[in-house]
Amino acid sequence: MNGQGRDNENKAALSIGAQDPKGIPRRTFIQGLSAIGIGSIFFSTGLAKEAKAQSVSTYIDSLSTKQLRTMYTEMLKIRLWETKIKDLALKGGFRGVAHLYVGEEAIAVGVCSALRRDDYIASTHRGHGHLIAKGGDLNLMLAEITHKATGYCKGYGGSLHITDMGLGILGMNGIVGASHLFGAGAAYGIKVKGADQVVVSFGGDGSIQGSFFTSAANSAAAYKLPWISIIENNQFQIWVRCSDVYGVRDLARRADGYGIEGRVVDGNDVLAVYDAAKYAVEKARAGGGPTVIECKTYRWYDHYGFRGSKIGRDGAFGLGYRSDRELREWMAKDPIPRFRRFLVNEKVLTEELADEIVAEVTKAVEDAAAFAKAQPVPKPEDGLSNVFAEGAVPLHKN
Amino acid sequence: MNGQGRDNENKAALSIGAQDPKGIPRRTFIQGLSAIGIGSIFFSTGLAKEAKAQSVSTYIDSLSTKQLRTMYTEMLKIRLWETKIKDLALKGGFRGVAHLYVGEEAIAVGVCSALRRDDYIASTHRGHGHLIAKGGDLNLMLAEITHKATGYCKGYGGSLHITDMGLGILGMNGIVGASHLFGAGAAYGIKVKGADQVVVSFGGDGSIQGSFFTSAANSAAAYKLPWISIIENNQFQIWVRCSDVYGVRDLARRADGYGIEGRVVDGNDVLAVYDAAKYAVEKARAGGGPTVIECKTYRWYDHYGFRGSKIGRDGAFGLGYRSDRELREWMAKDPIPRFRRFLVNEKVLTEELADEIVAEVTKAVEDAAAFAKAQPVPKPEDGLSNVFAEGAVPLHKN
Amino acid sequence: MSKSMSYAILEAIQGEMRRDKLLTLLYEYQQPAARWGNRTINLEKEFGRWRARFSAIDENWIVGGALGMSMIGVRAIAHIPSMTTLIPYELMFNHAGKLRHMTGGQAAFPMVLWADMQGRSPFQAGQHADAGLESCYARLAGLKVVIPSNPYDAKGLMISAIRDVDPVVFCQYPVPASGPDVPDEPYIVPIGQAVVRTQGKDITIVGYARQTLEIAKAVEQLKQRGISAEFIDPRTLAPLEQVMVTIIKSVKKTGKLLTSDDGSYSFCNCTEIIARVAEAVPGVTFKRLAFPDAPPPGAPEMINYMRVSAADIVAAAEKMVRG
Amino acid sequence: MSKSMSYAILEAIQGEMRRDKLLTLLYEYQQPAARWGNRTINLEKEFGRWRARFSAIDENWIVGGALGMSMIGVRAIAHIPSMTTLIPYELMFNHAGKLRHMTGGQAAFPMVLWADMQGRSPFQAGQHADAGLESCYARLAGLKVVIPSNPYDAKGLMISAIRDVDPVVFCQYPVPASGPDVPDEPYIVPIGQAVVRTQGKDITIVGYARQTLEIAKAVEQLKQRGISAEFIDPRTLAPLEQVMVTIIKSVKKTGKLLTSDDGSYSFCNCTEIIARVAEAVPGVTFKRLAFPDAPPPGAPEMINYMRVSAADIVAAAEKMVRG
Ligand SMILES: Cc1ncc(C[n+]2csc(CCOP(=O)(O)OP(=O)(O)O)c2C)c(N)n1
Ligand SMILES: Cc1ncc(C[n+]2csc(CCOP(=O)(O)OP(=O)(O)O)c2C)c(N)n1
Ligand SMILES: [Mg+2]
Ligand SMILES: [Mg+2]
Repeated sequence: MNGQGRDNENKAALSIGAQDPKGIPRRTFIQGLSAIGIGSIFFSTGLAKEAKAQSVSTYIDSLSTKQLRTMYTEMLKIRLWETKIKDLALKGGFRGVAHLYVGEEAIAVGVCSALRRDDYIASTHRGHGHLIAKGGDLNLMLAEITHKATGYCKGYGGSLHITDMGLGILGMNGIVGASHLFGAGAAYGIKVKGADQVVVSFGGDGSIQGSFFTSAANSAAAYKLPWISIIENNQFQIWVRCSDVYGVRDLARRADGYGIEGRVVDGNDVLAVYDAAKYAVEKARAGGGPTVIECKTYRWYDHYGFRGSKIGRDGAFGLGYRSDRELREWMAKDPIPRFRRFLVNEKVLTEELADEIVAEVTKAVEDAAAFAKAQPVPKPEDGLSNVFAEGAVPLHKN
Repeated sequence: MNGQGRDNENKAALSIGAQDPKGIPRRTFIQGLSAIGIGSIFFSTGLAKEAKAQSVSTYIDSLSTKQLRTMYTEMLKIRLWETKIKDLALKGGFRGVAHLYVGEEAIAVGVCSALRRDDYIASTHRGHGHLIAKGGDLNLMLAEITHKATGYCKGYGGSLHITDMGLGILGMNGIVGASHLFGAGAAYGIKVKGADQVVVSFGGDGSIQGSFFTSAANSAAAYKLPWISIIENNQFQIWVRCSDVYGVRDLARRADGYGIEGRVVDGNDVLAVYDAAKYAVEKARAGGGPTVIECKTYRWYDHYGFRGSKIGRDGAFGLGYRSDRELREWMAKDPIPRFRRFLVNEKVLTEELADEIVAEVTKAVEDAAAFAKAQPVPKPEDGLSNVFAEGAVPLHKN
Repeated sequence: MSKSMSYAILEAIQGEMRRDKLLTLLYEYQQPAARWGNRTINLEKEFGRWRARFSAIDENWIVGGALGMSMIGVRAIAHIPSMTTLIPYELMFNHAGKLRHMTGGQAAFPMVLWADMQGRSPFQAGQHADAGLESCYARLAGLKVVIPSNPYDAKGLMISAIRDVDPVVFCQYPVPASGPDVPDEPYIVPIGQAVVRTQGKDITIVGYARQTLEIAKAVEQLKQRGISAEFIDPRTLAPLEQVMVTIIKSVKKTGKLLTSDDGSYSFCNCTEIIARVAEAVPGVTFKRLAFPDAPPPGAPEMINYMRVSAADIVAAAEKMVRG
Repeated sequence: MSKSMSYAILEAIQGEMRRDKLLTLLYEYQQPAARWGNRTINLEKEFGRWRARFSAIDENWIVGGALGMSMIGVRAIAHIPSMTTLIPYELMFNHAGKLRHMTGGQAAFPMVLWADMQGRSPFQAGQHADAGLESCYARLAGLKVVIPSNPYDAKGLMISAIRDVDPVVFCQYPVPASGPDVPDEPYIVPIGQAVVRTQGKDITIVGYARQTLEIAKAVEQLKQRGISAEFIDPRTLAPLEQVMVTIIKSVKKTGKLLTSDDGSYSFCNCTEIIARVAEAVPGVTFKRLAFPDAPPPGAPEMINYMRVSAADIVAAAEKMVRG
C-alpha cells in the first residue's frame, strides 16, 4: 500500500498498545517496562549466570532520544520498503523475487542498533530487514532486487545476494545456515587482526540444523570468538513447524551443548532484542566470547513470494499451513505501533513527529521505486565476467 | 607378547586392584561398589531426572555369574587379539594396518553386554573391540585385517571396514562420525519395521563435531528413535586434546541441546558402562528415545599403527603428544585386572578359573593367527567385482 | 491433459510403497502430494508419517538416514531440494557408492537419492539456477544415475531405481510434460538404456532433461533445412556402458557428434560421452554445447544469453554438417 | 637430499606468512612443521596459534572459517585431510566459486583450499586410497585448481595460490621428490601454465601428480623402443584455457593423445582434456588410461592390478603408434 495507507494504519494500530501505562517519567517507566515484561529477556540457558546479573534495563536506559527515534525510523523503513516490493510485484511485471521480512522488524533493528558501523553482519534469504537496519541503501537494494545493472550486485545476485562490504554487510545468502559459518569465520579473522569488532550471524529457526551452525558454534566457543548468533524463530521452515522437527522447544538451548550462553527474547519487542544484543556485543568486544540469542517472532507473509497477499493489505491469508487466526494474533503484536506507542508515552516522540517520520520514510520508499525503475539492465555478455577477478570466461557457443 | 606373557602379566596386575574390599557377599558388595564409585554414573545432564531415579546397581545386580564371566572373557579376547596384531605387525611383513583399541575394552564389553544379538551396532575406525564384544569371529577378523580372500570382507576392506550383518554389526567406518548418522538411520528403520531392537553408535571424542553427529542427534530426539550414542572419550583426536577444540569439558553435554539425555561414566569400569548402557537400552526399547553416554578412557597405543610399542610389552611410550607418566597412570587403571579382582572377590571366579579363561582366549587368538596365515589372497580381477550387485566394471587398460 | 512429471513420480512411489510395506520416503519440505484431474496422491496421508517423513533443514539426515535404514533392509528414498544437491555428496561418495565393494559384497544400501535439480531460470541467480550436477554423481563409483526427460520415463525409471539393489541417484529437472501418456499401473524403464528419439543420418545429437525440448525443436528446424539429425536421449548417465553402445552405433553412421547440456561446459555429462566416443571411433567431428563455466546470473538478459537454445543447436549442427 | 614436497609447501607458506602479517592457516591434525637437513619449519611456533590453528574434526569449519575470514581481508589457507576432500564440497561450490559473480564483483574469498590427496596404496581400502578428486573441484565455476608434481612446482604454485585474489584449490598428492632443487627464497610458478616435460613427435602423453613418475619411466622405455613421446604436465586443471593451448599445439604435431590418470576413468581430469582436444583437432587418436570405475580395494593383489603403471602406458602408446 502507499505511505498514506500505512500511516493511517499505524494510527489505527495504536489501540493495540493501550495497556501501556501512561505519562510516567521515562527512566522509571522503563524500569516498569522490564517489570511487566516488555524489554525483558525471557530467560537465559546454561552459562547465563553472569547474564542474569546484567540487569536488563541497563542498556535500554542508556538509549538516547536520537537513537530511539532512529530505531523507530529503521523499523518503518523495512516495513514500508518491503510492503512496496509486495505491491509492485502484485501489480505484475516485477523483475525479481523476495522472501519478505515484514513482522520481524524488531529483531533486525534491535540487533543492529547495538552494533557499530564497522561491525559485521552475515544475513540470510530473508535479510532485507537486516541490511536496511545496518544502513543498506534503499535505492541500490531495490535496483538489485530488480536485477538492474546499477544495483548493489549489478543485477547478478538479486534479492538473495545483496551485499555491502562498506557497511560490514557480508551478504545475504540463499543457503540456510551459511550465515552462521561465515560469520564465525569472520569473527576468527577479527581476532587475527587484533580488532575489537564483532560479527552477528542472523539465521532462522531452520538454520540451527545442518552442518553450518554446529561448525560455527563449536569454533566460536572453543576459540572464544566475538560471534553473536541471532536465531529468528518465526516458528516455520517454509511450512514445517519447529515442534515437529526439533526435540527442544527453545532453540537457544542448542547453544548450551557447545558451552555458549543462550538467551531467549520476545522478537517483537525491539527493546528486549536490543538489550540482549547489546549485552552480547559488549561481552564479545570484551573478549567474553559468543552468545546465541533466540528471538520469538512470526512472519506476516508466505515463506516466499506473495501468495495470499493483496495490494494495499498487510499479511498473507488463507495459507494452508497456518490459520488466519494465528496470523491475526501475531499482527496484533505488531512491533512497530507497539514501539511507537511506547515512544510517545515516553515523550521521545509526539504523534505529530511520528507521522512526519512515516511521511519521510514513505517518500524515501517511493523514491527508491522510481530510482530502480529508471536504472538500466545489464548487458548479456556481462554474465561471463566476474567469475574471476580478471577477464571473462568463454561462451563456447561457436 | 604370547599368551603366557599376558597370563603372567594379568596375575602381576592384580596388585592394582588391591584397594578392592575383600570377601563380602556379592549383593551387598555391589551396593558397596556403587557407594565407593565403582559401577556408578558420574552424572547425567539435562533430562536426566528419571535417569537418576533408576538406581545404578539395579542392572548390575541382575547380572548372572555366567554373564559376568563372559564379560571378563570378552575383554580378554579384545586385549589378547589386538596385542597379537601388534606383535605380528612389529615382527614385520604384516599385510595390514590397525587402530588399536587396547585400554578401552570395558566400553565395548559393557555396552554390548547390554544388547541382544539382534540389536545393531555401528562402529568406527577403532572398532575391533566393538565387533569382538558383539560376537565377531576372531578368525574372520584377522583374515580380513590381512586382506585375505576368506576374510569378513574378502580382503577388500581390511581393518577399517569389517562388517557382519548377521551379528547386527553395521560395520566399522573410516570416516569419523559416520557411525552416528547411519546408526540413527537404522534406528529410524527399526521404527518403520515396528521392531523393538535398538542401535548403538560408537564414536570417539572427535566424532561429535562435523555434520554426522548433529544430524543423528536431532533426528533421534525429534522422532524419539531407539538410538544410543556411545562417546569413547580417550581425550585425543590423533594428538589433538579435547580441551583445545571444545568449549565443554563433558561431551555428553552436547546431547542436552538436542533434548537428549546425556550421561558420563568411567569408561574403564565395565560395570559402570554396562549399567548406563542397560538403562539406555531399556529406555529405548520402551520407546523412551535416545541417550548419549560419554565414557572417559584412554588408549594405550598410538592413534594408528605401532609407533612407540614393542613386542611383548604393553603400551606405546615416547609419543610426543602425551607423557609416559600419563600413560602409566591410565595403565594402572587397566579395566581387565580391575574387573578380574572384583570377580574373584565376588566369588564369580577363582584365580584358577580366571587363569583357565586366559589360557582359552590365548589359544583362540593363536588359532586365529594361524587361520589367517593359511588363508588365500584375493585374485587381482576381483577388484572389478562388487561395485554393483551384478557383473564387473571394465578395466579400460586396452 | 497428461500427468506431470511430479505426479508420475509420486504415482511410481505410491505403487512401490503399496508393494513394499517398508519402503520409506524422507524429505524436507517438498510435500509428497500431487493432483491430476480429480485424482490426488498424498503419501503421508496414505502411508502415515513414519513412512513419509519431513525433516528439519538437514540434507545430511535425509540422505544419511535413508542410507542407515536401507542397510537393515528398509528401502528408502531420500528427497533433497535442488539447492542442496551437493551437501550430502560425501555420503554418496564415501559410503553409498563404496559399501558393497568395501565389504566384499556383504552389505549394501538399496536406496534412492531423489535429487531435485535446477533449471537455468532468470531471477534465481547463483545458488538457485545451477544445472548439471548430475555429472557430479555420475562420476562416483558404485552409483547408478538416471535422468528422465518426460513423465513416462520418470515413472518407469523411478520404479527401476526403487527396485534396484544398488544406490541410485534419480535426477528430477523441472521439465514441462511431453512424450507418451503415463499408464496408471506400474511399469519399468530399465536403467542403462538410452533411447533414440529421432532417427537420422547426417549428425548425432545427444542431450537429456530440459535440453531434450530445445533439441526436439532444433531437429525440426534442421529437417526443414534439409539436415537429418539423429537425436539420442541417454536417460541413464551411470553406468554408461550400454548407453554408449547406442551412441557409438549412431556416431559410426553420422560421423558427427553434437551434445547439448544445461550443465557448465567443463565436465558436463556430455564431456564423458564425447571422450568415450573419441576413444572408440576415429575421425569424428565433435561439438559440445553447454552453459559457460560461470555461475548463473539472475538478470534475464545475462542468463538467457548464456544458456543453450534451439537456435544455438541449429547453428552448431549446420556448421558441422555444412562445414 | 632435496627438499620434500611437504617441506617446499611449508617454506612457501612460511614466506607468505612473513610477508602478509594476517595470512592464517587452519588445519586439523597435519601439523605445519617439517625438517630438512638441520633446518626446521614450525608455523605454530613462529606465528602463534591464532595464525596456525588446529581444530576439532570439522572440515566444514576449516574451510568455512577460512572463507569467512578471507571475506574481511584476512587471507586464509584451509588444510584438510585426504579422506575428507568432499566434505566441504558444497562450500566451495555454492559459496567460494560464486560469491564474486553473485555480488557483481563486490565481494570475494581470497583463500586457498589445501587439499591432501590419496595415492592408490594397498592396505588402505575404500575411503583411504581414492585418487582423482581434483576433477570434482576443476569442474566448479569460479575456482582455480593447481596440482604440483614435484617440490619445485609445489612451492611456486602455493605462493601463486596464496597471492591470487580468487579461491584456489591446491591439491597435494603424496609424491616422492623429483625435479629441480627448491630455492630457499620465494618464487612463483604461474597458475594456468602447463609444462612440456619431454619433447617428442610421435605421441602426446598427458598426466600429473603421481602419474608423472610412471609416465617418465614409460617415456624412457618408449625411447628405447624407438618411439618419441612428448610428455606434458598440465600443473593447472582450472582454468584450462592456457593449458589447452600447449596440449593442442602438441597434439596437432603428434596426432595422438594418451592420458594417464590415477583418478577413476569416468570424469577423471584427463576426460575434459580429451574432450577439448576432440572438439579442437580433427582426426586425433585418443586413449585414456585411468583407474577403473571402482572403489580402491585394500588387498595389494587387487589394487596394484587396477592402477595405471608405466608398463600400461608403454603398451598403450606402442599400440597407438604402431597400430
Ligand atoms: C541448506 C538449505 N536447505 C534447504 C533450503 C531451502 N530453503 C530455503 S529457505 C528455507 C526455510 C528456512 O526456514 P528458517 O531457517 O526458519 O528461515 P525463515 O524462512 O523462516 O526465515 C528452506 C528449507 C536452503 N535454501 N538451504
Ligand atoms: C571426517 C573425518 N575427518 C578426519 C579423519 C582423519 N581421522 C581419522 S581418526 C581421527 C581421530 C579420531 O579421533 P576420535 O574421534 O577421538 O577417535 P579415537 O581415534 O580417539 O578413538 C581423525 C582426525 C577422518 N577419518 N574422518
Ligand atoms: Mg523460520
Ligand atoms: Mg579420541
